[in-house]
Amino acid sequence: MSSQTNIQTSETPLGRDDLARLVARDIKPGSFVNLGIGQPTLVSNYLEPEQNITLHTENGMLGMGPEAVGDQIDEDLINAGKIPVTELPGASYFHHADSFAIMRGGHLDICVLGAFQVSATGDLANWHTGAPDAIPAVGGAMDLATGAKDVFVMMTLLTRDGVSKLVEACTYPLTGIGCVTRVYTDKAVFLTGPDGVRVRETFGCTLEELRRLVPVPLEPAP
Amino acid sequence: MSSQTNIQTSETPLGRDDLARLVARDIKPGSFVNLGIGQPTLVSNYLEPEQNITLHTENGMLGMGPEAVGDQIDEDLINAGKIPVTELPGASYFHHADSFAIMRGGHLDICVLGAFQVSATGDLANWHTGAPDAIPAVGGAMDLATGAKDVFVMMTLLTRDGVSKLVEACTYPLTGIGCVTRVYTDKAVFLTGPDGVRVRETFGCTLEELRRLVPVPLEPAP
Amino acid sequence: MLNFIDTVGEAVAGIRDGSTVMIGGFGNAGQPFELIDALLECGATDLTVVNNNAGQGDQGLALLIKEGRVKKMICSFPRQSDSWHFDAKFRAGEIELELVPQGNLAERIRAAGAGIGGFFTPTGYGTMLAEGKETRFLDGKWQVFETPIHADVALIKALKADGKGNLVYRKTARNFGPIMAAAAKHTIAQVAEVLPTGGLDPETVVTPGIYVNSIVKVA
Amino acid sequence: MLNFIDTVGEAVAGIRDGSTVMIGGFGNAGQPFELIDALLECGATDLTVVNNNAGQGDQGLALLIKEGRVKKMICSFPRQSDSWHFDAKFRAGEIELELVPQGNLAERIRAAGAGIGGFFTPTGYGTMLAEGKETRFLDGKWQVFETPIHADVALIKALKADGKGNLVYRKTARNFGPIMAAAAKHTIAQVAEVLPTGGLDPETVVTPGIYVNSIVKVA
Repeated sequence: MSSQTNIQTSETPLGRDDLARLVARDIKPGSFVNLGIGQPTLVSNYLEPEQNITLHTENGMLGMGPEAVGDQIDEDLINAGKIPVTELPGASYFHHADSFAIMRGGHLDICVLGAFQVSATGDLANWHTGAPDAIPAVGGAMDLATGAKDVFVMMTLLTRDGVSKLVEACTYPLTGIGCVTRVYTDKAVFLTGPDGVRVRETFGCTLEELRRLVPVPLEPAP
Repeated sequence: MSSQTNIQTSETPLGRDDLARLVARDIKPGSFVNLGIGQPTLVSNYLEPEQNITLHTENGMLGMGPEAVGDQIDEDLINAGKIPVTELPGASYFHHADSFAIMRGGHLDICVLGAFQVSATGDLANWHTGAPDAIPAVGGAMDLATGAKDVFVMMTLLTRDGVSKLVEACTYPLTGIGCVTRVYTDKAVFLTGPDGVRVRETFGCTLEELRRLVPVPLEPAP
Repeated sequence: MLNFIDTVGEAVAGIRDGSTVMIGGFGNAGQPFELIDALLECGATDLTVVNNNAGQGDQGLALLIKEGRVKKMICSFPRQSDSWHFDAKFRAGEIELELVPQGNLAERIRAAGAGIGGFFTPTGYGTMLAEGKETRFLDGKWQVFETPIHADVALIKALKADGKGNLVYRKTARNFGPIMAAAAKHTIAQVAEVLPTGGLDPETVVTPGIYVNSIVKVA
Repeated sequence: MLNFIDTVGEAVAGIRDGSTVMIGGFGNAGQPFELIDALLECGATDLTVVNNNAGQGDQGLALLIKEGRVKKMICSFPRQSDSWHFDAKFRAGEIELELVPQGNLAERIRAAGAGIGGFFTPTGYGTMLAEGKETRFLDGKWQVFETPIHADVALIKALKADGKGNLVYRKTARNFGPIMAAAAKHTIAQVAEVLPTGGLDPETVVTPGIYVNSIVKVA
């Protein structure tokens, strides 16, 4: 078998939920994790209790539970996306400087973020389109990108116009430099770093087909 | 009456307890105060409940009460001098960085410190004799000297050898520059600052007699 | 000096035109709505406001912005689905924006309270938010020099106060309250409950009373 | 990863020669005596130790120093009436001393845990403890540049832990514990009591479990 077929693990591209399930499975037991707003939030649906994962939310909490429903809703208990959430046993609350010290001090094992673009060397662009009339808003994205031990990105590989978001160099304003270690997309999982991009697995396409979509050199992961 | 006699408020030099009583009386109601190790600790004996003074101890507490006696002694509740103390209603505990943030952030109204020397412009030397065989130990002295809104010094005016500790320029290693605002001694109360030394009151001597003891220009306080 | 004040109006009466005002809260959690409404009513203008966001919907900070009282916002996340008043002022060039990564915002506020004159952080290095800022290679990383954010006044919301002004908060409504209380010259806290001195366990106090100047109970 | 460990000996077994070890405590309050005794017994040497003091009497850190295991002390207040073991080693030139104003010590430890590469502080400006250090005029004052103190291991003492490693302390024994736990790569906490997960009120947790690696109950 050629390396192209070796690493194709699914006949079809992955849907958002399948991708979230995959990310969840890749998180080591006992990890402390921050899930960004949007698609990354789905990951929490697929974490198994046996994994003993502790979720951090930037607005001052470790031990965040699932989204609150019905009577659980408490306006004093929200996540970074301002959605009401719940508290798990063993949770703790702290103020904003202490919360960001956790992020910036390198204490989170993983953060999972959405992205506009990721470069071959792991640069991340996920906060600003750079459009002249856009009102920029950065929130905690730069702190997470720079502070977590591993930064996983979840995104569709292509824009709606069919352009790869994995790029040689980001054209959108940067969030952080060389910070992304893995990129989970509907078509493949990429490992990024100073040595370039390795493809761990592909979904619904071969490595050769993937190479035609992505404008950076791709090698299979060892 | 000449200015010399105007400001003499006591026939005799003040003892340590009378001096502590005077300092206590000068602390504004509602103040947050840190009392240094040694002579300054005596001030706490003369604070009146109506003054509503809150004492800070650098090792992580506001609302420190009097020294513990008998059954009150608790090895987890000590002051900066490692003496067992008590807790008053309305106290709070915090870690060392938070405790020094209180000191360094300019939140203490007054700290009262002992000194080896104070200069005419308020430089303080109180942590190191500079002797070549001395083992230096600084503790929180520099943080207090630099951080408190007002730094009061309590000391005898003269060394055992009869040399003034209020000097033109400190010869001992400095704790802080231009930080002392008042110097309470057995023979006089001095106000120090960028404009030189003013004498608020004298004890057991006239201003003229004081001028013969102290090698810096002295003017009565306005 | 600590004062217990009867109404939010009296509590904010001393806030002057041109002041820098920190306002606690992340989203609605910990947002001192009643104090903000009183600030709107008292008429102070030309304000620099420090908050994580730049107002949401038609309430609180959003109204202060709508009424043109805010000259400058220092925040991390102004653009939200319901930040229309800020958006309109910004596009009209009628409000200045200092956009700060949220962790830098928190750390710069903390630095002001702790007497730190400036610090280096990796956050933002190589991005447009660090343009023109001093950089230095420290601890194996490029870092950016950031300075403290001081304020004249902080408006915060806590759960309970005791007679000494000690505060405790509730869940994620704690957020910016403790660090803003320490960073401002004058801190005004609205609380749901005032306990007698000794009513809070000293081990659980989050904001020591030394950081609090005015307390007003809001039902 | 968090581990609950049965004995102090197993807890410190991984500490290697040449490590930087932070030890909590101010005077005897918060001093993890049992962990220090175990460190002495495990034989690790050539250590750099960070503690407010440099040992007192004939116990704990003082014995570690007496036995020649400490290459360097980073502390604010080495000289005490009963610091005879440190005094002897220091006068014999057998131990290195980095003397740090106590607030700089606390803030440098905090900076390490918070990912700050360095900061400016007025403390120590113009004194011999700032000699050779970079200075800068900021916020109307001359300030000195100080750098973080990182550590391989922290040995701390807390009152209670829960199943997630969250810690609470007791009175002034809290002191350096929380900031050292955050600054070290590996934090070992001795506690008087271990509660099940959920046994601590989330509002009152002082050290979140993310900062704790090993917990050993000491009777």
